[in-house]
Amino acid sequence: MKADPAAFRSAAGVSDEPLVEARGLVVTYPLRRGLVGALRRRPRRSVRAVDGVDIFVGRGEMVALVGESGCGKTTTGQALLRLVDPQAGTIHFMGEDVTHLGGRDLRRLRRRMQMIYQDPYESLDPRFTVQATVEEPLRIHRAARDRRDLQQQVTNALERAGLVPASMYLHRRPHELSGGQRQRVAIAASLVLRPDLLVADEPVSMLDVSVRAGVLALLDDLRTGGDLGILMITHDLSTAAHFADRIAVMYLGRIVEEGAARDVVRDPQHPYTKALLSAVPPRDPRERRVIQALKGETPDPVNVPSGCRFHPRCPVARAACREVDPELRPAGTGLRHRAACILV
Amino acid sequence: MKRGDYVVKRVVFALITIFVAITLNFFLFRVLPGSAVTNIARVPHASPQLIHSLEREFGLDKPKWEQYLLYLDNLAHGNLGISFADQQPVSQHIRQDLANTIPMLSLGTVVAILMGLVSGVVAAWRRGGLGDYASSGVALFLYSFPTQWLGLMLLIFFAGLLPAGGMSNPFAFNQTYVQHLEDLLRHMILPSLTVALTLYGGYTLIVRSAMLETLGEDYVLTARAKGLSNWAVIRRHALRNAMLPTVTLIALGLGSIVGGFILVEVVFSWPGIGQAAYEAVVQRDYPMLQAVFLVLTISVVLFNLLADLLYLKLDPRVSE
Amino acid sequence: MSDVLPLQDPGLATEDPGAARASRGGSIWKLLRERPSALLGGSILIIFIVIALLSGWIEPYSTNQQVGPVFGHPSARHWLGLDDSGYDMVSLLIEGTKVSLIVGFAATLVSMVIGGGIGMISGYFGGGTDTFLMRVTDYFLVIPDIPLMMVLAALFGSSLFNIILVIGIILWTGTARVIRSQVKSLRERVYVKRARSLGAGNWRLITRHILPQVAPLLVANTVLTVAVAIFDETALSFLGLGDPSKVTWGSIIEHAFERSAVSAGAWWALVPAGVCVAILTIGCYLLGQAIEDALNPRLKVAHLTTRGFKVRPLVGREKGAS
Amino acid sequence: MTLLAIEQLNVWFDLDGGRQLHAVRGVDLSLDAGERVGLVGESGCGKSTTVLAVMGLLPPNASVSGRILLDGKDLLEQGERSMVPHRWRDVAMVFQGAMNALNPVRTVGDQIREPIELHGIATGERAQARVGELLELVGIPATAGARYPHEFSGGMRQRASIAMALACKPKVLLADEPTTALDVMVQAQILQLLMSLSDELGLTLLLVTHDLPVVAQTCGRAAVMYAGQIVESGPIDELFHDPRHPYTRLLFAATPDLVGTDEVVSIPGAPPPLDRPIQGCPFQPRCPAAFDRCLQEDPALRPVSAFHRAACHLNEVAAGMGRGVR
Amino acid sequence: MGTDSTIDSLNPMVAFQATAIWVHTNIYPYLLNYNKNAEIIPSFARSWKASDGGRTYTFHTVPNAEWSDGKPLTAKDAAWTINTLVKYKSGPTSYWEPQVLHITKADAPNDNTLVVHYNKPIATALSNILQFPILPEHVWGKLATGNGKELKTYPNTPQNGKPLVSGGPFMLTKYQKDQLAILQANPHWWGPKPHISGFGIQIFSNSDAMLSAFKNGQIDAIDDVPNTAVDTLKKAGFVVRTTPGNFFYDFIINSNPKKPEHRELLNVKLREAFEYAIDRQRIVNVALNGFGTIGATIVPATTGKWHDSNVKPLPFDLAKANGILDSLGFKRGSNGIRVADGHPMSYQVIVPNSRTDVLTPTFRVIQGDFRKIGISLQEKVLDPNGAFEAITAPNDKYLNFDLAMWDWIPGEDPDSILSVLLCNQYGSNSDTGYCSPAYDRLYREQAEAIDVDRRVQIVHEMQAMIAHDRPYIVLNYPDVIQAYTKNWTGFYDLPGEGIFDVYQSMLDVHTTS
Repeated sequence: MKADPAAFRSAAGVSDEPLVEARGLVVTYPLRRGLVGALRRRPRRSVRAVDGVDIFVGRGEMVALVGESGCGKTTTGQALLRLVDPQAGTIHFMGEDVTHLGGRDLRRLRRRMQMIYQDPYESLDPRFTVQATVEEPLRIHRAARDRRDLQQQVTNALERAGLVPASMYLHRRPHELSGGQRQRVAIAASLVLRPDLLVADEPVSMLDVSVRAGVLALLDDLRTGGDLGILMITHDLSTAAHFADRIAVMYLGRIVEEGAARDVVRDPQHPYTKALLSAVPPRDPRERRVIQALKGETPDPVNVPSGCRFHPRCPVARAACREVDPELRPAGTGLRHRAACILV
Repeated sequence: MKRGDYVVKRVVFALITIFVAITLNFFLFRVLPGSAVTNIARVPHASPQLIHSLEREFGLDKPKWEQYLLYLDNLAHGNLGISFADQQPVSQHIRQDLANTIPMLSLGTVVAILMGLVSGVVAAWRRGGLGDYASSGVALFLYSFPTQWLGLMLLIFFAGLLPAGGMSNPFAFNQTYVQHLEDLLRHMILPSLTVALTLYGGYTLIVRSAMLETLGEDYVLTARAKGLSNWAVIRRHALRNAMLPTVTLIALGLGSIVGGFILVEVVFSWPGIGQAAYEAVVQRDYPMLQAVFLVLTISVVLFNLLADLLYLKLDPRVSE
Repeated sequence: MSDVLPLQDPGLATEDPGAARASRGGSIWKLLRERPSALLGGSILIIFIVIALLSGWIEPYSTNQQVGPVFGHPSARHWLGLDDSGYDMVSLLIEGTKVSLIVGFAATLVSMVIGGGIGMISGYFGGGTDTFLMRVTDYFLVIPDIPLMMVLAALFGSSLFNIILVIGIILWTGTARVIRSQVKSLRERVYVKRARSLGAGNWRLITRHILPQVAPLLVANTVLTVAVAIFDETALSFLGLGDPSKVTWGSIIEHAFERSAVSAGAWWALVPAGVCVAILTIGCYLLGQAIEDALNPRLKVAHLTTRGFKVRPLVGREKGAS
Repeated sequence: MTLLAIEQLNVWFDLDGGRQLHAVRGVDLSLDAGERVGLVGESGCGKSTTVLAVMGLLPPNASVSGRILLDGKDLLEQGERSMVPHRWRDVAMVFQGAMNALNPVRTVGDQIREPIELHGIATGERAQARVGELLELVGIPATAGARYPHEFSGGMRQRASIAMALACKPKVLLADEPTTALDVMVQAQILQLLMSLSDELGLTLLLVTHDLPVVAQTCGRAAVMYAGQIVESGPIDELFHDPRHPYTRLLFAATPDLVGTDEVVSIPGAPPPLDRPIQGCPFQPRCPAAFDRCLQEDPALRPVSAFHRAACHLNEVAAGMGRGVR
Repeated sequence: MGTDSTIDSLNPMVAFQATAIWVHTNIYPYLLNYNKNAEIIPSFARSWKASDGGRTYTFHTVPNAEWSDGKPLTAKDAAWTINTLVKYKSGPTSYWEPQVLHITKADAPNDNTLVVHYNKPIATALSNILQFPILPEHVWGKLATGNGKELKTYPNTPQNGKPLVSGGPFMLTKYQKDQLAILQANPHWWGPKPHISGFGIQIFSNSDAMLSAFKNGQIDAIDDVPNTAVDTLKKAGFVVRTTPGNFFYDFIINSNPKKPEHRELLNVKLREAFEYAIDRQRIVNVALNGFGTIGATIVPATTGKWHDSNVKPLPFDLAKANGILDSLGFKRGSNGIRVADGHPMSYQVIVPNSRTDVLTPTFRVIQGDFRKIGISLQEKVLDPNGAFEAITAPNDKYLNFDLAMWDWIPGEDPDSILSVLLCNQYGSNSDTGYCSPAYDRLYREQAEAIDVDRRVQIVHEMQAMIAHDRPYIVLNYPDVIQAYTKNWTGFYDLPGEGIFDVYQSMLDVHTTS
């Protein structure tokens, strides 16, 4: 397992300045009031999909953002890329405040941060050849000097993404590729502009088990090879544990625990993290884990509980948890391992 | 609450549409060529004084906005104006015409929907088989014939067997109520059949494709797995779901039904609202045409509303 | 990942689960070739188009000259007899094919431009624009078309051009709705989002990603609309609002009706035009529906059929045959 | 005691253009009463088709051969006809993607009640009471039966599906990817529910999944499918600790473990297309240990220990040379 | 009976359609009527005489007559009717204004005497009085108050199951708009009893449906049989009667001397060429299926003495037409279309859509022949009001239109048809833009000519003038075609009208047995 050195590097603060850093990020979606509501002047309600998230990704680092569906992890990723506009908080990209960037500046920013989507069947235009897909970013940003330069860049990107030789793939269309190959094409199209940040939203969850590792290993290689920072959004803790340097666990719009992957997985501090980890079935049939079942269903992000938002489902909740909304603070033994629970 | 919201929303929307219809209706007929008074121009010796007095009578000398307010006010009192053709209140004609059209049209439509449902379901269920080819083939043919042409064909085929025109036998005196009803029904058969046949084709095709879509859903497989017979699967699971798009499409198609029955009424001399529209166009009876137009639009809006409410009943997810 | 249940074409499922979806955008013609109904529909349409194109050469008689008695019977010289002015029916039908097709296609073009444009704008930009445009569309949708056409035709006068315009104005709503919902869903497709996140502008997204995807649907819609437009023209003509100087299938029916062809026993003046409309409509329907079916593979699956699967006799394990 | 036995099951699908796809190729699998067996494989390997064949739910373009013995009676003898009486009464099924498996316009209670009344288990009040019991059995309040599927969360829908499957007290429950698309926490709950149900009710469970750890934690025995065939079957413990087919070994190796430290691998290449004949071992093109014989000859599924069978030539070589596949 | 026209209204102040007027003929008393030879005969007025140089007319009416409700029907009703029509002639009764023109008042010194006063002698006094029905004062009296608006809005239909108060041989017992009207014998009728107890009129919007109903015995007689169906009906054994119609189709050439464009059309020689190029006989054959006669003057032969038989249609002769056009210097352009004053001779022909059944085939014939003389025509179909508007545009100045086609029903007396060409008819009845002081003068002379022979002479002179100037090229007089079953007889008919003749009731109709 090679996650350790990287985790150490990151945890030890090797990269001084984060590549991207968000503070106090809040993203809300307005909820439709309905006509009757509007007529009765009911207050306009909103879903706080992301509710005060601090997160950063360093150069050459892979951070995994994990959590159950609906916890706000995808929205966080999109907000970092400025694909959705945050209501509050700041986003710094390479030291520059990009929170309110617009127009041309935003376009410039787009070149440097790219997103990889969950479903490679959906994320490629079915009518486009691999060539067209990969060269599209170059055309949008007029990033090629001439035809030859363009071809060179496309070939390089494809080969970096593991599609060797590139010429074998250039003229194929998505339906002529396997799932893994498609995801590699999507990655190549993201790499062609040589971005600094990649946000990979569940990059392998739609792929067959046998090819997942290949794609993940590709991402792993990309960031160790250069200055690329990767934020990987996933619900699969095992994958996160294996490939990420750091893990941030989200619950209901908040990060409740964060730290080096190894620390979070081996020494979870937050009761939610503990429950989540306990639910992951071990691969070895002889191994048995006691599942810490949580009460109730995931609560509605429209009605966030008071105090600690996890308290209604928390197996160790106390009276104070209703009142206090805990902040992330150092916990456990690992460096920069933090959790948001009054019990730590 | 959310369902209540849905209902309120649909009703308000319907009301807005009706209001827009009323307004557009007013202005549409004001931009039509010629002022109202030219209608009587070919009546021998219309004098300029007469034209002026007519202008005054219809308020055509006032500014447009005032005419509009007057129009709204009249509408609110159920006054749709006076027919140019016979100087009688339009609302009275409309009421009579509607009373004539509705039974004929309803009979045709209900028959079409029932037949369409059955053959659409059969076609979907027997997809690719003889039943499918037979029923969608017939439906497609009927759907493809121009309404007026189909009506004329029926007229040829049923000449002698059934009355060719009108609503009742005018020369049957001292009929009992039952005889009268029977007479009415006999007269209704051909026009209703034309309506039914043209609609039937379309409905079959709609139901078939809605049904095919539904039969592709996983819950149909579940139902089969539960041991339900094919018929039970259709009746208990597929049909209601297939009704959802069907209801929408039927509602959306109402506007064209209206067109269809105008042609039918003209062919079969059915003294209903469609023929009134036709006559009004021919005679340039603008108040009448305007009212017919309004009534037809409003009824389509109302039926759409009805379809929306029916949808609420059929689909529990509708408020989402 | 889980199996995709192989049904009509499990080959796609095993080789690659994405293939079925991806081929949506693939060659329509290839899919059409596989559908006999599309072939039939397309052939009908093409035959009519060829007749229309050749009309000047293949009309046996002039369509503005009396060549025999009023409602002359079908004969060797006049296969379908003569009309109410003693014109040759075959020639009229051929001429009618041309003009009816012109009306059908031109009106459809008008409705495509309006409906396609509104649907595109509405679906792509969404929000207030969408709400407004859809309200307008809804309003047009509830207006009964034939009465509106009657009023508009009375307003504009009944030249062929105006008739085309009027029919186009009536028919665009359906297209607008279909295109809007398609564009709306395309806009949410991941690859469009991806292109957007790359920094692609609206123009690029529409022209490169959305329009090519909508195009086949637009084609299907066009084909279906042509039939409706021709249908509407016959209705207008029947109500005496057609262009009198042009021969269309509608005007042929109308003339027969006006001069009481039925009572005169001159079925040939009435029947063939209706049959032409019906055949063309069927052709358009079959072709349009086939394209739509090809675009919407959901219809491929049916979990309920009258036939069951087949049972073969037990065979030895084929595996390890060598 | 064998309750359900699948013997020599073959399924073909007729494709357009006269092609035929051989989706399931001679599957043998038996389940003892009360046993939990996992059927594992990647997409397109034929596992769902196998399950649908057992339920008799294959589409009309399918043809089947083989036997499906329930308590020794061949369900497939007369095709769908001989299966229908046993559906849901003896063999019930939980479908993947519970959202679509439930009819959106009927209440959940209604849909559970349907088979109860249909199969004459109970009617009227008693059927209603039974619905309540079933719902509570799977951890849903009885009153929730009056609600519609869309008002349920994903986990609740899957529970309702299970309740529906139990409606007629079946002997065998087939669960096709019951936890796919569910969050890990909910997945754990559903799996626990299935285990406890099979323990308490003595239910025989066939769990179809692509997720090895799920089988590892749920089933005593498992069969691994590849290209329409079972390539290895046996106690799950032996499959993990002593896999006798390279595919099994690689599949485990490709699955990351939360705390494990071994490298996660990927298997190069793709499964062979099933619409044309396969020469030799179907896994051979991707197999790191393939040798001449694998190109020529399709290995048969042979016992490698008391309850463990595998279809790999290496095992014969190994038997001769005294070492395992590993 | 079946008709495919409509009853627009039963109110005599509104009713315009022939069927409606025919109903009135059956249910209302008229002072006078026409006989078979278009001569004026007594009706409710038994006798009459003119005095005071034509300024006063005295009528003696039928004594002891009753309305259908038993109330007395007297000369007072007639006087009230005339006075009311006069009183409201610029308003609600404007419809009858021409008929009461120059009447100052009417008196009824006793129940059987009616005296009508004129402010000047007019030739058409009797034929005018013949037109309108006598209305029951006890019903209508209360409407003629204030501005008289109610006269027009009164529905005049049977109410509450009671028959409409009628004074003719029949009374209207049932009426449904666009469907039917039922008339039954009026028990209080003062004249000879009708042979039938009643009859009904069924209204069809589709002549095929009407014919089908007729063939199947649902109706016994139909008016306005489509000319294409005559053969089939005859073969089926029905009585089909064709009578020359008092009715003509005309080809209109804008004759407004102020017309700004296409002024070549004002040239009488060109008009002559046009007439040579119109194949009248073929139009009759095609458009009327042979049921009609070719014609040239606006006063049809059916009007008897008023018709000027010296006015003859020009023969169809394309060579002559071409010759005239050549001599006028209209050279053919490259496309074969002649050029006049630098513009191609290509004209729009306005056609009302109410008459396309005949006029479109007519147009097709003319269009084909005109192409041969280098004139291009396009048909422009408009609804009648639109067509009239297009003709009069702009603002009743007749400046825009070139050509049109329409029809006229001239009536038994030539006065009204002659009047449509007067200068003062701009915007009112003129559809030609014709305006000639000489013609207007002749018209005034004939209107005041009490001497019939003198009047005939003037009327002939006017016809010749129009035939020369050609605001109208009269095409043909179509036959009126009616059919009834062999069970019935007694439908005798006036020339020019049909069975449902507005001057003849169903009084004499009876079964053949």
